[in-house]
Amino acid sequence: MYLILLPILFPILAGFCLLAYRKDPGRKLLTITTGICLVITGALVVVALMGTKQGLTLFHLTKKLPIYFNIDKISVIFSLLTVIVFLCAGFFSFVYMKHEQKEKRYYGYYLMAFGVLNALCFAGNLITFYLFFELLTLSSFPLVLHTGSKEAVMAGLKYLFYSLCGAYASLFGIYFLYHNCETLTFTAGGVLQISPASREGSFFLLIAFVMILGFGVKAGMFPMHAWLPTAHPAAPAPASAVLSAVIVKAGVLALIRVIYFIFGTGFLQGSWVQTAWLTLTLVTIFMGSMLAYREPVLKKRLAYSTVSQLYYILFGLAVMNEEAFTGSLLHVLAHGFIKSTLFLTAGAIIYTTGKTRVDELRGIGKKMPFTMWCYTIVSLGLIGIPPTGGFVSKWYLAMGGLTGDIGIFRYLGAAVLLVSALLTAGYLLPLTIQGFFPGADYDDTACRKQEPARLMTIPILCLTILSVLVGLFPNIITNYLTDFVSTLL
Amino acid sequence: MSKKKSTENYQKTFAFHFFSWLHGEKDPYLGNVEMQPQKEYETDPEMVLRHEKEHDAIMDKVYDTQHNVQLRLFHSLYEITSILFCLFLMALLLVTISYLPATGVAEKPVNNEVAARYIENGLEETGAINIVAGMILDYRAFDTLGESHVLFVATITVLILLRLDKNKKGEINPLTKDMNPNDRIYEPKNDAILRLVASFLVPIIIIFGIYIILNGHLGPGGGFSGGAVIGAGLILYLNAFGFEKTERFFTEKTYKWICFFSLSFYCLAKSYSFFTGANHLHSIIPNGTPGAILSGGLILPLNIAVGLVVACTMYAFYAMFRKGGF
Amino acid sequence: MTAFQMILMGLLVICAISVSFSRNLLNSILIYMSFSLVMSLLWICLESPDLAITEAAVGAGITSVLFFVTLKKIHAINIAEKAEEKKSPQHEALQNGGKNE
Amino acid sequence: MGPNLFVNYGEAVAAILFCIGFTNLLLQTNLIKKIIGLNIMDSAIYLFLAEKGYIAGRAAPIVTNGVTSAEAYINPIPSGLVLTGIVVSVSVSALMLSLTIRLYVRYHTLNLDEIAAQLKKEGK
Amino acid sequence: MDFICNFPFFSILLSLFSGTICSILPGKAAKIVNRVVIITVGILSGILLVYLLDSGESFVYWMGHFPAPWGNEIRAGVLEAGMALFFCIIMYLSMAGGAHKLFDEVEESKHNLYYILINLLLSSLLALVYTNDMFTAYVFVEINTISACGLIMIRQVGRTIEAAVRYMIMSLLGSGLLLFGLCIMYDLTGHLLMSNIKESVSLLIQNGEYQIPLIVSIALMCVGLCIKSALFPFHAWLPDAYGYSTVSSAAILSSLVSKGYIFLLIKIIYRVIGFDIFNSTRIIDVLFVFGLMGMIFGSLSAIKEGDIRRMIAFSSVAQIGYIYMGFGMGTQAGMVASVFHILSHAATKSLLFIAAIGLTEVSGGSRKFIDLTGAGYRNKWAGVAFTAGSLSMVGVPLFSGFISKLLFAQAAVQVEGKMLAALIVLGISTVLNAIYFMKTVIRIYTAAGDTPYPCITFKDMKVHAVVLILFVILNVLLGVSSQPIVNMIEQGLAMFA
Repeated sequence: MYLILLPILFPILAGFCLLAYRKDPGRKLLTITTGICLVITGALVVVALMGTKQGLTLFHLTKKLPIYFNIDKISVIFSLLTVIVFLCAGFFSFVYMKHEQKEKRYYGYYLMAFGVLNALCFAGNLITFYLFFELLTLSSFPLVLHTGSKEAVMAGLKYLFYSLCGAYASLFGIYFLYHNCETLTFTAGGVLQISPASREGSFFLLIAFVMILGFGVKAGMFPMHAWLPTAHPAAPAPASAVLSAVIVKAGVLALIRVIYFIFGTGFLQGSWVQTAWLTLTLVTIFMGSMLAYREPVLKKRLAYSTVSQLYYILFGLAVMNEEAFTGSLLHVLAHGFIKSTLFLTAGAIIYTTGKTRVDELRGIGKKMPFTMWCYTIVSLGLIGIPPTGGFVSKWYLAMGGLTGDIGIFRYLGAAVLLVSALLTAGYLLPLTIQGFFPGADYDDTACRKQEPARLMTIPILCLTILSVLVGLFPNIITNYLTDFVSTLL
Repeated sequence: MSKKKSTENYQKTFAFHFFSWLHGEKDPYLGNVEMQPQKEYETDPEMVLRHEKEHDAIMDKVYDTQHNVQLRLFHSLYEITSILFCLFLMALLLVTISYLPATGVAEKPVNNEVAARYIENGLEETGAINIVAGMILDYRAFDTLGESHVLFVATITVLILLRLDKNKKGEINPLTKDMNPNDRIYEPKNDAILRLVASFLVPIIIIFGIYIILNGHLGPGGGFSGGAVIGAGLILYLNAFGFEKTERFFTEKTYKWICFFSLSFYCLAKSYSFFTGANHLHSIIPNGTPGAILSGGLILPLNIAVGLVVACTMYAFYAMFRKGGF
Repeated sequence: MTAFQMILMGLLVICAISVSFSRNLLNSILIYMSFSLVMSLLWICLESPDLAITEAAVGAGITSVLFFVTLKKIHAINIAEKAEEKKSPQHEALQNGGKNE
Repeated sequence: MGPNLFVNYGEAVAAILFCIGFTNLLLQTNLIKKIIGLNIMDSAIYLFLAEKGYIAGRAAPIVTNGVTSAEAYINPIPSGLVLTGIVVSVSVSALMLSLTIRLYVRYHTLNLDEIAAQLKKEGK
Repeated sequence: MDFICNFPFFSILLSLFSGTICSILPGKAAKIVNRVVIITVGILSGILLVYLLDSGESFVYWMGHFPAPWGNEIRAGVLEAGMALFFCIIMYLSMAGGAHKLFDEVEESKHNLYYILINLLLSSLLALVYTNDMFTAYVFVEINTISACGLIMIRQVGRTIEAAVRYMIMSLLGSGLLLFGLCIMYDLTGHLLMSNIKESVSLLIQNGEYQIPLIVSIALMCVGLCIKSALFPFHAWLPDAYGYSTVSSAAILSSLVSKGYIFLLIKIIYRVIGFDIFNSTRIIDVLFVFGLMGMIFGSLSAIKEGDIRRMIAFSSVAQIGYIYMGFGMGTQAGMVASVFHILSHAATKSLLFIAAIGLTEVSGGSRKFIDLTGAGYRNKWAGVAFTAGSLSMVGVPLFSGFISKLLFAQAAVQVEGKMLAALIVLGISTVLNAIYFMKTVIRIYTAAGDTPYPCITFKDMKVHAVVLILFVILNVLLGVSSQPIVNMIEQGLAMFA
């Protein structure tokens, strides 16, 4: 029963020990220890997922607020994603971090963030979730300001304040829910027993909206997305990979938990909150793509892309029907794998060439063909060309949108998805094209192969393969989810 | 056959000392009476200049209301609000008072069974003729215990602020070195008139103080007022005869021990009384015959203790203020 | 008795007000001393001899002495004279407590 | 306005004195005057209390001739309270005066505003 | 009557008497006496608490041979005993934590005087907690004020003396108003004992007599205590007093002295006026508004502040605002939240002060933020403790601050008219807290490059580090197992009635 605590406590303690350890252990020992810790944690997560049958109440904060862990299918999907991305990015960083200072600190917080994310996936009620949501912000923000340059510190602060403000907005909602709900345990179908038509109900719609906005900050929702494009370029590449593949997904997870497990779709369906939320998501998708299209710095471009892609997921959540929800979860996986690959390739490019702007990277495909091939494959996936992961998820999303009971958004959603897919192609493919076809004036002879170290390429390869696999065999996941999703709605 | 002593020898004899003392020419302890004119308080002229300059600069800044609009606004706002607040408070209090029960009449809430019992049974229960003394030292003794500790803690803070201590090397702490240790050097010393008056008055004052203390349970007065009177007597004595005299019988050590013993006695005696009272035990202290000097249970000893503390404290305050020590 | 009490109370108020407006610190302390004396007379009128004795010994005695010593310590007696000489409005304002700065 | 304002003239004077003291404490910039204001304020409260205990035509609460009837004496409680209060106010004035001396020795002024300005200049 | 019932009396007398004893002892011996007294009183209060929880009833204790309303009385219930225990814990930890910096600028011959002040402060706090008599409360309020003033100015630099003067002036205004309120109350009811006043007051309310004086008297007492506990518009003395006194003094002042007054106010509300009567007046609305303003303005001033100790001091203003907001809600839940916040704030604020001294120590004694850069690396224990304290202040779960905010919010939700205002201000103030505390935490963990200041290891500061750890544990304990404490507070408040 206490098995569920292992993957949470082990990495946190390991990270803490690493931070508290006074002496410098030497690079080799450090990486080996961290690697072992990462692998053990991964194994522990799997063990916990297999071995846990029931929830665990650790202790009570107050009478109605236990710290409670439980595992359901959503937890499984998110924790698997977390494990894979964290392992791959971790191994990638063993090489990448060579040219950064203070590695010990980085790995320490990395492990802690890992543990906190596991806890977030396993959290069984809103207050536990909130606790680890705050801790996630605190443990991940040292990763952002790791380099310690002025931009990095400012970016870190920006991240911190956006996240904290968001969290407090949602805490505001939790106060009310705490008072009006019997329990805050995540229950499929929601725990709020109020009709949206009543006077209290209309107030709770407002609360729901505030909470969506609050948690949406972490997921980069449009008016509050500004921290993403500053935080990502400032952070080291593997950190941005986990940031955009997993940590922002914590915001998505939060919204899933709040909407589907606390308020219940019945409460929000057809209300003004849904409309507003849909509008916001569509605006964000479009804005994100446009901003990414105009952005010259590669990592920043990828960050804007994250903003836009996340809103595919949130669009699926906002539609509130089975197809769209399945599509969202698929897209969580697909985008997780793809975006981490993209950031890792960007990291590899920066690591070998030191260049950050897209227009400086002409002919990069000649120098680093393997990396660029992986980049191209996952780019295609993100654009949504079959048979990659992105295609299936977007298909589900579009289907969900078209069949959903959401009025005008039915068509608007599909249209925005299409336009945004085009824009995605527009901002991702130029690098491929310029990279492989630098043009006639490019001096082929001057370049030599500069593939990065094995420890960098293998994680990239793994993630690429996984992203393709998601596209090839989506049925495994959809079948796994079918029953569960129907209980939610 | 008597041999006439030489003038030098004569000046050494007892008779010479006696007669010269009798004629007021000489003080047996301190030598000739001297009147020093009171000097201006002298300071380092440079320092004065510097202080004045600084002061002027600050004044310019603080009161430069022409240029400092914010400051002016703040000041006027502060003044207006305070005046308004005080006027409001006054109006409020006056209105309140107009609704209060009338003064001077017997029928009002204050004159209830509590006051009646103090008067009717006070004599029997406390043994004190002065009902107020009985009340503050027996019925409501806990308040009074607190009160004497207020005085004690105030003395402690004054000691902290004003006592000039030397460290092991005999240097005065740099924090307090600005203080002028003894300002008596600029004053008339051995003022004959003052001394004469003091030597008459001081015993009377002190005896009066002792009377007030000892009579506290029989008539008006008590430890505090009597102690204050004795303190005033001591201060007069100090002023007349200077620290050299008082230091012979009253040093900081004396003060410390007197305070310690009196307060300890007070504390322990009252603790005994509280403890027996609360646990419904019989107290062994007799109340005595009302009206006799040895009556009133603990009131008389407590009055003496308080009187000692207060007298010493008042003197200590003065000594601290004057020269930062005893 | 009432008339006498009323006079005493009037005196109290006058003393209190004149303390606030007196220009010289020595004067204000003297006025405060008389305030205490009037107060102790008033205690007798109010049938509280204990208070009268205490107030006389403390308010008019010890407290005033402490005030005088303080004044001496801070050379305020001299300063007051100096301020008279200077007569600059700023310093005057300072001396009477910055009432009209 | 209630009916008793003029009957309670003693209390009214106490209230006025209290407010005068209060105003002095707030508005005087000179510390010595602030302290005097404080003492006036305290005395006002004691006056108020003593008025509460006073009953016209009765004697001070000292048993004379063995008469222990409640009708013979004024209320002793306020006197006791005031006695305690006076001690407190003496202690406080002594403390305030010694603080004044120290401040003057350090800053050569009794004006709190000036001291604040000097502190700002010291920048500590 | 059980022997244990003597314990409150023993605690008060022991600490009073030890103050007298310290006056003849040298500094070192006084220190030992002081520690022993605090521990003994703590143990006595702990035993008393267990006894009271067990018996479930409060008791009164005669101070003398006469029952109320003739004699003095003290009264002990669960809340009183709990508070006494808590005060002892905090005081002991604060004294131990600041011990190495205590006498930086104090002459050696005056060391014992400091312990006298501490002992008397403890006794006055205990008396304020246990008292059942209004005038006793006033006398001990004065002892509390004067000894607190002594604690402020013991360092004797210009700043502290000026701060002490300001503190005294404000405090004396407060005392004056309190005493005036008390006198009016005495005039209306003819009693000084809390229980008797309460009876008379409810009678007066029933008969509809003396309404205006009653309200004015309550208001005067409230304003007096608000001034003394530095509620927002009256907080001008606070930053200097807390910011420049020695660290133990600052910790004790912020966590205990102001809390003693607030506890007295709670006692007055429950035991003198009656909770329902108090809530039916408009005074709670005023308290509520000032509490809210304090929360915002305190935080804003803290953000502007460039000195770490003053920043923490300003944060106290905000936190006191929280407590008064809880009073202002006028519900049982709000009161519980306030009492819990007293505990949580006391634990956190003293932790912050003591951690801050550890940080400034390794920054050449400077308290400016700019010099504190990287101090968290140079003094790891203080850095971690400061971070923990900040997280508690910001309201991260698992720390005490979160629970008190949760309780406030929960209380606010139940009050119709004040809900939105309370919650919004709570939110804003939390964000502001986050801004300045996180700013500090980031500052102390920003790598400073090469600084001339040396690192400090555990060996150099054993006691300090242990105290910091204990404080953090106390904080987490309050945050994690809050339920029994909240139950205790509820039980204690129920005993008040």
